[in-house]
Amino acid sequence: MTERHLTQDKLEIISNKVVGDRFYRLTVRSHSWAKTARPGQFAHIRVGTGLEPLLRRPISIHGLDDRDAVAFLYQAKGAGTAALAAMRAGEAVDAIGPAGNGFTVDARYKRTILVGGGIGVAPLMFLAQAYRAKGTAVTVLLGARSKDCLTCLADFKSLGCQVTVTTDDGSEGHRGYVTDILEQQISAGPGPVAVFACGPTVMMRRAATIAALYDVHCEVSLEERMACGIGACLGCAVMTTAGYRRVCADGPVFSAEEVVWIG
Amino acid sequence: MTERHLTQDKLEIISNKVVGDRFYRLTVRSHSWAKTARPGQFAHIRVGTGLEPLLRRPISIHGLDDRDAVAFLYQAKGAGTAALAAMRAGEAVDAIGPAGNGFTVDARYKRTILVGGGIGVAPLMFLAQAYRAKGTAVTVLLGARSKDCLTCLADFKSLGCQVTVTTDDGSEGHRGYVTDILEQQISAGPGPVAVFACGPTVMMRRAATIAALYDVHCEVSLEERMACGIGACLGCAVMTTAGYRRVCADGPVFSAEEVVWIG
Amino acid sequence: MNLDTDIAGIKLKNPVIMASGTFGLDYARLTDPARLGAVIPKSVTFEARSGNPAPRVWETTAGMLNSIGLENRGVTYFVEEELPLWLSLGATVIASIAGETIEEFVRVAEVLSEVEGISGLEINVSCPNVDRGGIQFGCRPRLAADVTTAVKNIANKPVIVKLTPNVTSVTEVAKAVEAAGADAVSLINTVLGLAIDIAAEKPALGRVVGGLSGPAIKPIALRLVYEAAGAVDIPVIGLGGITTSSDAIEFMLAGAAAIQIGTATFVEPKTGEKVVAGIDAYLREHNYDNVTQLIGKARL
Amino acid sequence: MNLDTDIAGIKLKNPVIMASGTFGLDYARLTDPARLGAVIPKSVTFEARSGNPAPRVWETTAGMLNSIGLENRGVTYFVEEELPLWLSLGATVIASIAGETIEEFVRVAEVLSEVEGISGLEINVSCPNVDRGGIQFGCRPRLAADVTTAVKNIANKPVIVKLTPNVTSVTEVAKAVEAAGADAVSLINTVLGLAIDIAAEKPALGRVVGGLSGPAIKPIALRLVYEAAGAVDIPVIGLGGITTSSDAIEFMLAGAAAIQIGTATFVEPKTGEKVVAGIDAYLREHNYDNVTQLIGKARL
Ligand SMILES: Cc1cc2nc3c(=O)[nH]c(=O)nc-3n(C[C@H](O)[C@H](O)[C@H](O)COP(=O)(O)OP(=O)(O)OC[C@H]3O[C@@H](n4cnc5c(N)ncnc54)[C@H](O)[C@@H]3O)c2cc1C
Ligand SMILES: Cc1cc2nc3c(=O)[nH]c(=O)nc-3n(C[C@H](O)[C@H](O)[C@H](O)COP(=O)(O)OP(=O)(O)OC[C@H]3O[C@@H](n4cnc5c(N)ncnc54)[C@H](O)[C@@H]3O)c2cc1C
Ligand SMILES: Cc1cc2nc3c(=O)[nH]c(=O)nc-3n(C[C@H](O)[C@H](O)[C@H](O)COP(=O)(O)O)c2cc1C
Ligand SMILES: Cc1cc2nc3c(=O)[nH]c(=O)nc-3n(C[C@H](O)[C@H](O)[C@H](O)COP(=O)(O)O)c2cc1C
Ligand code: FES
Ligand code: FES
Repeated sequence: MTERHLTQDKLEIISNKVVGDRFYRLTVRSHSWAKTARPGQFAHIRVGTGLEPLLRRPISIHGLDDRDAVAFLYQAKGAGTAALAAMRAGEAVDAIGPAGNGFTVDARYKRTILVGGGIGVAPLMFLAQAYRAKGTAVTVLLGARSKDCLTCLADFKSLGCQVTVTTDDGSEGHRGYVTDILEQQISAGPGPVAVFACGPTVMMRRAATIAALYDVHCEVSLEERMACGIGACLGCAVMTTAGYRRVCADGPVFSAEEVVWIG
Repeated sequence: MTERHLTQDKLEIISNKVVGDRFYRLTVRSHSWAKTARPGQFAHIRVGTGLEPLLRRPISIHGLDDRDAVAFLYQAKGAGTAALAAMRAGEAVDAIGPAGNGFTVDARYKRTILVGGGIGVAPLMFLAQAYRAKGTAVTVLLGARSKDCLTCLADFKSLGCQVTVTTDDGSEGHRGYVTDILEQQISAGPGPVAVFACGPTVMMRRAATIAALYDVHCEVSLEERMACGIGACLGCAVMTTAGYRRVCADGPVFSAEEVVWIG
Repeated sequence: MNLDTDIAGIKLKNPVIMASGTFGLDYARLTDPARLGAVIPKSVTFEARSGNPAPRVWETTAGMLNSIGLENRGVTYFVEEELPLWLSLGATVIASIAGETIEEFVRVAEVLSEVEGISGLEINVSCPNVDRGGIQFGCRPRLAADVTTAVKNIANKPVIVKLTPNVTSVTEVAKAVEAAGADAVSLINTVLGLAIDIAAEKPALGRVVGGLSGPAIKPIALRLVYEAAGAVDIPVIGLGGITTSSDAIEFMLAGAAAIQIGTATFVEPKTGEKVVAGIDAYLREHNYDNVTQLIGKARL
Repeated sequence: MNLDTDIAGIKLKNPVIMASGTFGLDYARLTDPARLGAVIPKSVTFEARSGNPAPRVWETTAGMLNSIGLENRGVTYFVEEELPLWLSLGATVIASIAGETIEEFVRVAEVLSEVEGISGLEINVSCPNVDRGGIQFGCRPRLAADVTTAVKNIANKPVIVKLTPNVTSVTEVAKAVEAAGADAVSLINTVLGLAIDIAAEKPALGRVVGGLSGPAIKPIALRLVYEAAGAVDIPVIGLGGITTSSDAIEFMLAGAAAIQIGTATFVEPKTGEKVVAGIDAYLREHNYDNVTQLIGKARL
């Protein structure tokens, strides 16, 4: 038990809207979450009230809209996120959190590079907010299938981030993988620089390799299936250099060097 | 396979409203159901779209509002009926039916006495409509916990039925059991008279005994837990003088003499 | 898309079979049996059986309990009255046999062997809802093998043995019936279960214990199908909780050569047809030529 | 209302126990362990164990599969680091023991017997997620009895034996461990299951097979509790899919002297406290004096 603040709350929904192809942005009112949440942490959310779907769903904190409003960005994938998408303003979301450890936010870094793939962009906005608040330069490299979440682009830009988009098919921004331009970005300015990645495993692994090559600090936010979301069940274990560790309680953010990449 | 008309339809909801203490009245638009349904038949309704609750729910046809509108009266008891109560006008109810055999509607009877207990009143309205359409005198004896469904009273009266209410606690109408006044009603007018009962088992059994005493035709609508609702699973069997019979396909209406009362 | 399925010589137009006890003639009013791989009518015994006291069904979370007790009108009625109707509807029929003794299984098989139009026999040694026979045969590898041998000796059609999940080792039973000559196995029959009617503070079912079916048991069924498919060389037919084509495909990936649908029909009468369509769509989307390519693909 | 519960000398303030492997110290931030009957921390082995590869959990319809593989830091860590924290939170602690050999069970029991503050021992002869030990002991009446005897010989506290549902006859195993000296039995551990990740066309769990828990298995658990309670004279602790106080009461009506809650805590961390409150309300409403009056009331 760390000294983290973690509670179970009914968070009142301010809004819950489509912001892209099956992407939703949910905002809830909670002064205490807004005050205690750190970038990279997540909420473990009860979707629906019945026994099917049964388990809670982990959703990263996307950012703070203001000191009372916490935002989430999620993609409607299956029954659980569909149930969440059906919720309306005024209703309350049953959430446990802020859960997990969060990214390092350290003013020592002159520049940060945020690498996001698909819905992996979700926690990076909050991280960008935190670094921009410290005056750190933030470069965002977004990989997307096509135009997953255009509102995110505008949000990053209005924070003063430099944003580069890549798509697999070239339908938007550069054609190719988001990691293709990471090397160039690392060497494009002064240090110390840190890389933060969230997205598909192959993307994070590639980012980790490049960061290691340049001896740059790199953190990745891992995903694993969860049951408790709070460290009790050992269901979300991932292999690290220190043995199995829990994504929900020891992560979701891990130093890239710690991760034993599988597959 | 009898020559009954039975289909699976998405019935558009016209309205779905509270009409008493946890009583709801649902009306749906369906010309074909309105045309083919007979009093005593039911709809086997899918409640919700997920796998929990799993099984369909049998709900009697309460009556016809007009040649396109079929009404149901139901009590919110558990998860299934609660899910039904949450449905709104414009949505569609997935229903199988009209299912079951239905009450005898025979102009030969000069008078009919309808005995309803609690939500057992539901199918009796449709039966009253049918007998009143033939000009037959209809007496309705309603037993209720207290004021379960006051709108039903008005509806029966506007059909020209004579209505007597009894409540266990005397809070409305006579105090006592609805069957207390059945004897008196049977002998109160000319014959042939027929008794139709739907409600708690003890009530139907008592009605059957009294009818037998006066040698009067009596039909009861039985309830049993159902799975298929269509005669396939043999799950809703009740013991009769002819062995086990299926409430969903051989009933729900049985001649009172056939029933082997248990418990 | 090629959905042709061959289970030990039983030719099916697709791998979707309606499970015994759950698909009656009445459903022909709501769905077309001719579009399905096969239909297995309710298990028949030699004489008529009247079944268990009410309540016989009880809903549970994402499942249901039943204790029908093999109510049926006997094999003669089946052959004379029910079978012709199924055939006239264009259904491929596999007949399910139940009995209290090995002799009864044999006598039923004898009658059914003389009849035209039955494509195969499924022997139900796994019904949990009767006092004698049923699950008792299915729980003991030796007894299950004896029933199989006896039926195989007389039957002139492929014989599928339907296995119970209520055993410590399904592979032992599967191997025993394979060695005894079974042409295929199907699994699972229902999982023994019980519910309490809290309002009455009594067991919910008239016969106390019943069989659990429906989505709740799917992971149990998949495990047993995976194990059985690894233990025997004869085809395995998988069932238990299948409600969608994804479910059906998962069973095939786990090793099933065909699948059966039971409880889901009660929820949605057209489940069988929908599963056929869904498998077809999946095969196209993933560039398969043939449904048999799915069989066992997820096995390690 | 009197909720006092006594399981073979283990005194509990109410019959609601948090099941092993599902209730960690972290939950103390969201619910008060002191309000519960007892807490059973995750099973401990003698040495630390690192557990199974990912994915270890997978959601199923109204249930979940897990294959944690008894990951734990060993009995010394438990005694020195974890137990004191539970005790400081005011929890009544029953320790769960696992092992690959009878000797390992005994060595863990030995260590735990020397410690203050442990109210009882639960021996987990039913974990399906390890290659050696676990379910193998639980499936064979003889082996289960041997483990029980060995632990009883050394233990200075009441011993509960946790049974597996994955057997043909739970009554045989229950009777065997009773004869071997078990002070109580608890059941059920998880039901063996498997899921296929259709997107990958592979088994969903890293270790292929896992244990099914949650509401889906409740009818199976109730059946086994009902049977076990009829077979032995020692107290039976019931679990499997309990999410509400009604569920808990149904297990008690079926014969359980106390109940455990596992998976439901993941869904709603306060489930334990809510079930305690719900039982209390039920007893008042139905004019009981004492929670023990529920035990076995629905048995025929
Ligand atoms: C720490 C963490 C943070 C996350 N943050 C976000 C976010 O901000 N926005 C977002 O859209 N998604 C996020 N995800 C992924 C999200 O949790 C899943 O997409 C979601 O649970 C899918 O649920 P479903 O019912 O819609 O899909 P289904 O596929 O029907 O889910 C079935 C089961 O699988 C689990 N599951 C499915 N996909 C994943 C996945 N990728 N990771 C973990 N479990 C999964 C579900 O939780 C559920 O138990 C995060 C995951 C983790 C672990
Ligand atoms: C032929 C027939 C006609 C009916 N007509 C009406 C009607 O017009 N209006 C009305 O309000 N109710 C009617 N009922 C009862 C109605 O079906 C149940 O109240 C309803 O199914 C309860 O579902 P639930 O999910 O709300 O309750 P739950 O108690 O949560 O249901 C759990 C399970 O029990 C079954 N069940 C519960 N109570 C009954 C019951 N009394 N009879 C049969 N199954 C039950 C449900 O179908 C379900 O499978 C009728 C029942 C039958 C058999
Ligand atoms: C109401 C009911 C009746 C059943 N009757 C039979 C039967 O007569 N013979 C048989 O072999 N299986 C019978 N079964 C078992 C099913 O065929 C099937 O094995 C089981 O329900 C699991 O599949 P499901 O989850 O798809 O329903 C019956 C099942 C139900 C629910
Ligand atoms: C994630 C998880 C881990 C478990 N670990 C253990 C364990 O270490 N020891 C044990 O005896 N049972 C363990 N179990 C089994 C539970 O204690 C319980 O027997 C089972 O989950 C059924 O109860 P439920 O349906 O309430 O969860 C575990 C269950 C789950 C879901
Ligand atoms: S989800 Fe339970 S420990 Fe992480
Ligand atoms: S509910 Fe299936 S036969 Fe009546």
